[in-house]
Amino acid sequence: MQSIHGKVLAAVAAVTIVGGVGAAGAQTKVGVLLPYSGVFAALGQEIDDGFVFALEEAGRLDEFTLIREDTEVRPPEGLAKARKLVLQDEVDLIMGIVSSGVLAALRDFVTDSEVPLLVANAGEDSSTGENCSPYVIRVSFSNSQVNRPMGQWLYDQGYRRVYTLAPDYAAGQQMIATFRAGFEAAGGEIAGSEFTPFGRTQDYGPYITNARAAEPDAVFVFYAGSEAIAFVRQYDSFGMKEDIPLFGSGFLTSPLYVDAQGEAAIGVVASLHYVPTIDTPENNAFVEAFRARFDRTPSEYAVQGYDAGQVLMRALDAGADDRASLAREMPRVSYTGPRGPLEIDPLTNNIIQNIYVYDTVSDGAGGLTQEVLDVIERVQDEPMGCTLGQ
Amino acid sequence: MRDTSAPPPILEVRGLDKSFGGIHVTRRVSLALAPGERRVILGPNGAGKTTLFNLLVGELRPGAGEIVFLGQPITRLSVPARARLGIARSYQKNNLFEELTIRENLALAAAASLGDTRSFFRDCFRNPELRAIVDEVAEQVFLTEILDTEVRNASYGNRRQLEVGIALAARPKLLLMDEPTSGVGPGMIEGFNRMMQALPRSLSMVIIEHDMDLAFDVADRITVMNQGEVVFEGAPAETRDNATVREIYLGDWQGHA
Amino acid sequence: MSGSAVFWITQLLNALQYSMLLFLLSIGLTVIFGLLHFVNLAHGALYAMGAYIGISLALRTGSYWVALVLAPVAVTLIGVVLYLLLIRRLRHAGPLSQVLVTFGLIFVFLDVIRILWGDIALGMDPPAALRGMTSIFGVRYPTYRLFIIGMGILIMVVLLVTLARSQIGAMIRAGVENDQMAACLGINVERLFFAVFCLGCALAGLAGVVAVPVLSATPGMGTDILIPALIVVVIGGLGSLHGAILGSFIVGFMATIGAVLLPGINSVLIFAALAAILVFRPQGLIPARG
Amino acid sequence: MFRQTPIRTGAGIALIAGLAIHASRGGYFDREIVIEIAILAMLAISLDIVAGFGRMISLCHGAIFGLAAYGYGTAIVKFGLPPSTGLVIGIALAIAFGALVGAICAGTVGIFYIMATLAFGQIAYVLIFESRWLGGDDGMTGVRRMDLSLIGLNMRDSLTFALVCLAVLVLVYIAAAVVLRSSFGRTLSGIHANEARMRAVGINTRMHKTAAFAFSAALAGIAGVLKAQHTMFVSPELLFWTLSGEVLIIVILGGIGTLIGPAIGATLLVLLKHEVSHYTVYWHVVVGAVLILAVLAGGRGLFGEFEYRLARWRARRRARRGTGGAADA
Repeated sequence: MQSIHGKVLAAVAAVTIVGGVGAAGAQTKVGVLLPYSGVFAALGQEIDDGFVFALEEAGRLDEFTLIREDTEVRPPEGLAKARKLVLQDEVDLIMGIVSSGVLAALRDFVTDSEVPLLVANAGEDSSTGENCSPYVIRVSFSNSQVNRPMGQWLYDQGYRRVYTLAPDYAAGQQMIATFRAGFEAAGGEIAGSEFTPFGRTQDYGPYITNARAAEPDAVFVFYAGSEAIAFVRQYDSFGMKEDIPLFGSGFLTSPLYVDAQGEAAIGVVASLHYVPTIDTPENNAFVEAFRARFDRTPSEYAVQGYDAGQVLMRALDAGADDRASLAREMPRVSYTGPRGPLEIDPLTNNIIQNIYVYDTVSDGAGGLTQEVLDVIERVQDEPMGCTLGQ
Repeated sequence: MRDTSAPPPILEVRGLDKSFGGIHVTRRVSLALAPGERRVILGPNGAGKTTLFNLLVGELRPGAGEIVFLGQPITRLSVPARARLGIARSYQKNNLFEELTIRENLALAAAASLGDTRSFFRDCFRNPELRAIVDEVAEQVFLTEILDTEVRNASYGNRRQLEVGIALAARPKLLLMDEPTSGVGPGMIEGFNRMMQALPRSLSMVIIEHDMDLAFDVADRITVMNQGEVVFEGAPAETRDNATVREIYLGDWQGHA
Repeated sequence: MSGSAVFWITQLLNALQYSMLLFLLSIGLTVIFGLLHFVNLAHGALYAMGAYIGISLALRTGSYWVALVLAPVAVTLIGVVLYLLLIRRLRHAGPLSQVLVTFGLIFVFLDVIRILWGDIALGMDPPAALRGMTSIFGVRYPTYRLFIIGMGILIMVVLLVTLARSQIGAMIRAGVENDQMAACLGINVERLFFAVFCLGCALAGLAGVVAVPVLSATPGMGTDILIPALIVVVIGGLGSLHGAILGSFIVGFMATIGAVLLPGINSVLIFAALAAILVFRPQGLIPARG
Repeated sequence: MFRQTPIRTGAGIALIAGLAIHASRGGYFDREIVIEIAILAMLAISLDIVAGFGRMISLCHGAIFGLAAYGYGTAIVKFGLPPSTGLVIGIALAIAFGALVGAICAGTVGIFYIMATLAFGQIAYVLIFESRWLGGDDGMTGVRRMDLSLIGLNMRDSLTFALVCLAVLVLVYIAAAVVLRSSFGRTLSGIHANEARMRAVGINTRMHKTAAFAFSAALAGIAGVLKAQHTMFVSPELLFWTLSGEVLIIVILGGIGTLIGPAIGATLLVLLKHEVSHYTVYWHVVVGAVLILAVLAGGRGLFGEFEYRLARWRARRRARRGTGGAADA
């Protein structure tokens, strides 16, 4: 019921905000482009909540006009909505984008029309790599970034042979490729690697059995959403966790849905740019305030939305007042937020941030929580062909 | 041996066998039809008459035997290929284009016979040749008055006429009629008789018919089938007197007559 | 036992387990088609409802077993409502209308689930008795998956025996063969159809609640499973119980063994098999009629 | 049997005029909507040719549409060919796929036809989805629009593009109407009404159905090529079966077998979706309910129902006049 409540609130907020257009002098028009229906709807809502929360908390909600559009999970739909936001609503910037496909679809359009795009989730590498753009600024993560340290880290923990699994689509391939490069560079060996048909695999039993047959020291996977829930549960049910520890990119056991994985998630180690249990004054304050407002623990998606709001407000404070100046000022923002120190890499417009290695543990009250094992500071993605810095 | 001076048969069937799951529906059926001949096939229900038609037009494939039409073996040809050679049939149960008008029903068959079915631009319904066929056939089957009636609104009797009309509009050389009067009232049978008598003598016909008067009126020769076999063949006059025919069948038709 | 033997036995159990899940789902689909000539695309949605209702019941009562029994009942009730409101009217409406209406139902159920249970996927623990692993043929295998296999086999045997031996089985066979004839034999065809429809719904709901601890529940799960289930019934022979069994095994084993041996073309393989069947043997491998 | 009645002509003109006015007087998004409607209407008309006039209920028209879009995009992005060549390649690909699927499925009927086309469509979808060369699920960017500046059209301008799409829609409709009124189309309608009887009068119905499917695929291909130009981006969702299902819904909502009905259905569904999604993210339930009601109401669809009632009213009036002895004008 909570999510409905949240949606109603958000909808009411949207109406009142739109109703307020023209009242204040210097309104900033933000096109919020997120999936509100389809398989990523929950992520979209989480980012939306985080973003609105940042503006609310600063008491500046009335400075902004938010125009929400639903991308579903369909890149053409996302592109059509982006065009509408730019050409009809004439927004100052677009914030959002959950799926990599939508980001890839939008990249040329926002660049050509010189509208800043503040990416609050989609991790598609090339948008801050070979296809980077001065108008695409990412405050979430890139697929490679969250995995980059894990290869070395696993090797350092003593693992030498690792088996990898991921869904057979772009994000899965990128995640695994980065991990593999790091692990092999450190001296490790990939014991085997498989990609499962995306969206058509419900039973991972055959793949888990294959992984066991390869006799690795550890298994490293990337799965997200419902696939992650099914995978973690099935991995555990095969008794694999005791024999071969499971590692993954942090979306595997995201706080957003880790409860659906239950005890199966305990002991799974993953790397991510945010977990709610980071013990810093900034994060503790944020988590407390977010809980007070929404009655739930913020996930990394909420933080991405929150930081998007922070970056936007700080860019405005630095004097940005139109598309061009926003595109110029937003990458210059740096501050310390819930996930620690945060800055935008001038070489790629991708975020530079800490990556947290954490495992999922019981909170002693029947629930689950995250225990940070290690922090890899200031992880900066490679330019991967981006020429912004030149 | 056939008289060499007689013209070769338009249709020759040799040893046609068909069985479903071990039950023989036709057994070594052979017959020959002279050009222009009108043949009536008689036989009780289940004698294999309709199956024979289905074999002739290609809706069924025989287990053994051969069909020769106009000197050409057609046993392996498909339904449409045989139709294009000039075999048309009407059905015992109405098999019409229900949602179309009677004119359209006839026109579709006429278009097929003219081969005017492939153009992406020209409309065959405006083809004067086609219109002439439709008008002619409509007259032959007494449907001229109601050409623009939709089939679903037409009376049962009219539909039976159209059933034959579609076959005629396909301009066949051989017309197979499967109980054209099936289900029509006694009052209309005379009309069917007139209709068949008025068809051109050049058209060869095989007719399955249960109405004895009509059968004897129309037929040049009669074939009697029973349990999948041809048990008798001869002129109508001989048929009534044949002992075998009487034994298996006559009681039944006396009732009719 | 050698590692490779353990591997193959495990994979065969995986295939068997997936086959059984497909069987539970496709059996209702195929029998409803065979008897009612009705193409029920919403069958997948009923499966999803079974899963979600099962989760809620298990949470509410704290017992998986209560959910296992009551969720199929609840889904059957939904099925009854659908039958009375829609399906009865559409029985003779032709496949297009049936496909469209049940396609519409997929849309409706999708949003109903989103409204009632939210967008985030949900999971459920197996009951305590079925957690962990059990040794079978010298292989350690998840107990819950063995439970699915066992339940599938049990239901399969019960259905086969009922169909072959009992009077109601004879009526169903007669109905599939020729419903008019069955009516002539004094069978109350309508009541028989209704009973079979309810059974199909119950099995779909059962499949849903049984699947959740393994697969987790998402709003789109009904649509995701629909295509494999349709492939099962078409390959086996639409309307044929034996066909559904064979089809389940073929699709279940192809998906599993394909994942082992031909991971690259695995997902095309099943569609190609479907296309081949439709073109060369549209009545399916074990046709429903004669 | 297809008839281009004055009512249909009138409805078509009104629809096109309405959309054109909406595009030229509305804002950017209105134009986007008009473009979306026009492209979906083409796809729906193409589906109506086979479903409404040939009893071939295809669930792979989305795949045909998507393949054409990919053909166009690949020619430009991967091979550096000019958009005009891409256009030809895209449509040719659609025709080739349509002819192949049409030929293979021509022997099946009813639910089996639906399933077989679904299977082939999904094969195309999976192959494209899994092709890394074509960008997999991320799709392919950098698809340019055609350069029609020679005839004074700036295709990057949304109004121009919308009007071009409407013009193409008119051409697609005319092509469909001409073919349905031709000898070929008459014969197709005969097959629709009674395939067995058409065989019995000498029509090779398999070949005929295959040709009809290929023609329909050509029109779907035109829509696909326009779609690629509209979004300037192609992705595998274009081929997914739910798009085929959506187009089928459009055909039914508008009126199957009326040709203009599907265009009206496209307008209806797109507007409905956009209107509903203003108020709720749960638009699926609304579309689903509308679809169910439409089928329960007789399945004639909006325009089909209108024609049906009009015909009944006219028949009754004629009957009244007939008894009254008054002369009809």
